[in-house]
Amino acid sequence: MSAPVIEFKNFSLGRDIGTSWEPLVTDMTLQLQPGEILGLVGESGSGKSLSALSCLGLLPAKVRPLGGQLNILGRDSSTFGDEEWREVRGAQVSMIFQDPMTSLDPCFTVGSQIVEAIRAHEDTSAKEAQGRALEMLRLVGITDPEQRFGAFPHELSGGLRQRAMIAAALVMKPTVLVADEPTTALDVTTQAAIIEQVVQLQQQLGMTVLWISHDLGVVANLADRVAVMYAGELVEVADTKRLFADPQHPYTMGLINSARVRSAGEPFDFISGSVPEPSTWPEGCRFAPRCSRPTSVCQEHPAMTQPDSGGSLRCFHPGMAVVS
Amino acid sequence: MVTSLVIAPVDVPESRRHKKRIGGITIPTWIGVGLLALCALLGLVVLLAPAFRNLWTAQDLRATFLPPLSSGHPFGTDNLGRDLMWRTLAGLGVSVAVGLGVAFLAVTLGLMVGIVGGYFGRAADVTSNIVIDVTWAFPAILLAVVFAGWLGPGLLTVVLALALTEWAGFSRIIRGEVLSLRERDYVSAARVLGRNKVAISLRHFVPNLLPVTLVLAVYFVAGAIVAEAGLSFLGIGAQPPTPSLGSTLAQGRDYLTRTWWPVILAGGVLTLTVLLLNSVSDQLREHFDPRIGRRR
Amino acid sequence: MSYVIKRIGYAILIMFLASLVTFAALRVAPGSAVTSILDPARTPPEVIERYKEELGLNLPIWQQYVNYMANVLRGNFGTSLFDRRPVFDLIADAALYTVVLAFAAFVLAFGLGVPAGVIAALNRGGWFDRVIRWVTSAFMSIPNFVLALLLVAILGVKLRFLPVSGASGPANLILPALVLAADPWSLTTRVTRTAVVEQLGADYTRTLRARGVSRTRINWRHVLRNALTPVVSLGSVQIRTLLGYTLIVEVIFRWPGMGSQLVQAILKRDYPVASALALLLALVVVIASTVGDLLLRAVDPRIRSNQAVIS
Amino acid sequence: MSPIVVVENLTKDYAGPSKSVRRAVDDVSFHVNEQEIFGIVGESGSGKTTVARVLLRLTRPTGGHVSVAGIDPWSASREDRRRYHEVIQVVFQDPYSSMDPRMRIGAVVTEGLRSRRTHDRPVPTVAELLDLVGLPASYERMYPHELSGGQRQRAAIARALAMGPQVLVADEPVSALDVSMRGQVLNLLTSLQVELGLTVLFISHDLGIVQQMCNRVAVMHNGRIVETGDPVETFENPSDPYTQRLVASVPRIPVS
Repeated sequence: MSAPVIEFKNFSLGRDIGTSWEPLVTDMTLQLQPGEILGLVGESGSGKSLSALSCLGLLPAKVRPLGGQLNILGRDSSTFGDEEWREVRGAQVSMIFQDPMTSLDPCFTVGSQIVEAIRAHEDTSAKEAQGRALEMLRLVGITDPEQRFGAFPHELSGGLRQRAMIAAALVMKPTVLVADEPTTALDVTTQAAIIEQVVQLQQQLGMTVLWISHDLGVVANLADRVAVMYAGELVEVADTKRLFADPQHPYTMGLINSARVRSAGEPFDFISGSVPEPSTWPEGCRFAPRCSRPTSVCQEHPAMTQPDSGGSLRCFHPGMAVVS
Repeated sequence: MVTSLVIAPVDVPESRRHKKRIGGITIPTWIGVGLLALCALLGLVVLLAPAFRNLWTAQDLRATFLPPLSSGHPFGTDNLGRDLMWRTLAGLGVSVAVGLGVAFLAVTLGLMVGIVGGYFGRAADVTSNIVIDVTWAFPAILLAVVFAGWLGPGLLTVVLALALTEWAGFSRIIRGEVLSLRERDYVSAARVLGRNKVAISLRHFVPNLLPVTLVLAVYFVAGAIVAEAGLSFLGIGAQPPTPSLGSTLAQGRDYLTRTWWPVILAGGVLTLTVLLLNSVSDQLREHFDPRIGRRR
Repeated sequence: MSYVIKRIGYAILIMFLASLVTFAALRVAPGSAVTSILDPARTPPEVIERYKEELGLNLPIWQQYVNYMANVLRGNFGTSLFDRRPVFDLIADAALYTVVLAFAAFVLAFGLGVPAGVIAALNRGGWFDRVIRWVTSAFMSIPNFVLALLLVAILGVKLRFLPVSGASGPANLILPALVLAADPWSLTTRVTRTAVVEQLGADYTRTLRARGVSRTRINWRHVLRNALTPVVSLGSVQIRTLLGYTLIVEVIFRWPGMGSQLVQAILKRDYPVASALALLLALVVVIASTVGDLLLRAVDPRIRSNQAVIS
Repeated sequence: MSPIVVVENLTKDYAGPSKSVRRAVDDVSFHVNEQEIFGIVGESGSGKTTVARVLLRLTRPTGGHVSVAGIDPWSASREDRRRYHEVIQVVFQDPYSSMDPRMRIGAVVTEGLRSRRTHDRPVPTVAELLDLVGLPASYERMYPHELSGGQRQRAAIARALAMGPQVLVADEPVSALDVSMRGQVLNLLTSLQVELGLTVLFISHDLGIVQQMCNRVAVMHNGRIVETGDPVETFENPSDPYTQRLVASVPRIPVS
């Protein structure tokens, strides 16, 4: 296996709440291998978006890395200054976001925003940059790019806007693309088209993709490997096929069952209770209060282990079927 | 028209956004308590000023233009030898009373027109918009002067004139709020539950508009106090012998070459009062929602 | 384009209604023009009648309005009831003075307020920001006529540093313009600051940073451009505020503008002058609102475009 | 089984930019039988929510007729209009905006009781209503923001059922909830439907949920119904090209 492009090592994040730090992501160990599509799955408040933002040094105010290490293309990101981060962003690691309406500057045409992404890294002439921007618009499947180049974001449909955002993110041919729920705000037919486009571009450009989603179905069809997060920590990482065929963590099982379609008339599966806020995370296993079969050992906090079946897992009772 | 009343925005420090709460009641900050105490003091001045009438009307022509800190006259005396401290306090009482009257009328009218315009159909909306824009076409003080010309000078004129101009900007804000509130699902739910427009306005709109209303009402009190003083200064507002900060200032101006303290003292009291009310408005806004009043 | 026409049409409607208001407020008011010139107790009724006829005051009220508007549209505002000069001439002089004063204050308020707000926002929490916060609250709390009197007392009476009365030279403009600009400047500064701070936290700044665009470029190109919308819409509001303030500031500094003239006219019940002035001020406000709205469309592509979404 | 909801040639136009007209609903006809769970699926802009809003008397139709339990809400007498609120009720998508943040849960669930017209049924108490949807009676004193999304949707169901309706419109009732919690609300809806003999109009973009819980389904696209039928049959052998594309686009979890 070649060196990972992005590597989290016991990484943790927290928010400054005045007197202390409230943990938001803890003990995260994850490697993004070159050329793969890794799906990062979790519900609201799981810390998946914050983990993604750390890959570009774009954490919100008051949120800081608290410990561990995050290596980007082999370099320790804690040593990066503003200028080094700037050079990484867009050129080596790029990112697309959930809402293409608010993520594009409403006062500038989409074309000028792509040109700006080029000229942030290269001293090219305006004309050449424009040519490359047009080429990129064509590459992301926008027909009639000359006309769309001069359009303002609000003049485009959701799908076109997201394509334009992808064009701006990929115009510098980055090594890694971080995609934070880029299809959640879109319709399913548009979502399917965008996913297809990203997969095609990933192969064409030889990119590595970190795809964040709350939708297991999307990840199942797209990712090579899947990492599942719950309440600020990874609970299971495995190859996509293995994860869906034989989930080991009760949360993964519950999530898959909740999302799976059953025969008509059957009751729906669910996980009892609700996702806890960071301030109310239990001391021991964070999933224990919602787990169907917790035991006394679950009062302890489980560590990440590497079972024989491959991948990694954070559970004292792997593979125990959840009967609901 | 897009333009509307704009009041200065406040920026809430990040640390204060996480309010301490016990059982759903937000604990006021020390600043808040202090401001409330000062407001109570102001209310006391309004209520007690008429009772001490002989203190602020007593003339003493042997003791005119006494400087501040003279014995028995901490603020000094004016051209008729009246005690300036008592006159200033009495004038402040009149100003605050005018301010409260204006705020009450403007808020009531503004709420009604804003809700009717925003929720009672297109015809009502177009009509109320036109009325608002015509009112808006006249700068507040200008219309006040016009009203004064019509009704004759006096405090009632000031109250009516200011209330009838100030409601327009407020009403436009309320209309904007209602336009956004009416799209909430809980309003649709209430309609499906069979509530009528009046019931929805009273049950859902008014309570949710209360924070904006309160913040702007305090702001109106401050604005009306200044406007009253300004109009009295021009001779359009309070008529002698009614005490007023504006007429004290006008008098002070006439004798400016001789004494400066009436202007400084009356002006200072006026400024501090407005500062107090502006701070209260800012605190209220912080308490409810830092975004109130930022909209255009 | 159709929006521009619609907007101007609306402005004309508002002006028409405003003219009705001024006409009604000043003509139908108790205490007619005649009684304010002639004492009804001592003048014989036929003299009053003749006077009324001469002024057209015995016609039906709508006829009076039609005559009035017909004259106004021809630039004829009648003659002053007191010095018998054509209102137009009286106003023309005063208008020039007021325009100069209000324009100077407007330039000061925006020319100094926008940069101050931007700098404060970009250095949020820094010393400049804190100083601005205090200075603006002070200027928003001190009523402008109090500020005017203070400056007159200090500079004019004690130091004799600047002229405080009349309009005999350019130096006479300095104090009234500064006083007039103080409050609008504070508001402009605060609104600009808030707009910039809000845009600094907008989602698109994060996207731009994710593409490697530098913070400086994001701030000066994107953030400022987006923060323009509230500042532009503030502009027309400020013109209205400034015109209101000129009334009192002109009186204190004895600046011979429309403000002092209007106060005089109203106190003397000089209806032709008063209604012409009120109408003129309303016209300026309506024009400012209209221009403000049109400018807003030019500045903000979201407001501008009403074409269909391309899908 | 007789039809309780009837929609005939329903059309709704909205004014678009510069005098254009956008047809949100275009000649839609369908009926829903008593005690049926009828699904309407479609993407954003397909017109599915507009159909529901016309039935709920929230959006006035441009053309066509609707009727629920024999009442056409848009041409009913005053008395029938008043009774209409006890015929049809709704649960909205967003549990955050569907409750007035300044009202306690007790006031929320009983808001409609004052407009109830039929007096032969007993008026339910707050405790009964909360119990019906599986919430503890102590929640009466809570504010909406103190509840989780799933609990708020339960309270929204209680508010609707307080009126004793025959028909319940559920407009994307779970799409704002976390995946692991959706099942709780859906199971509650299903069991209440059986228990109370409700007719449910279930609007969703999630084909999986519709397939599992609805008796019949209509697929909407660009304001038209393109296909109606048994959900399993419709989604496994779609006959309309749009339905085919829609079904193919849905990301599915591989069956283990």
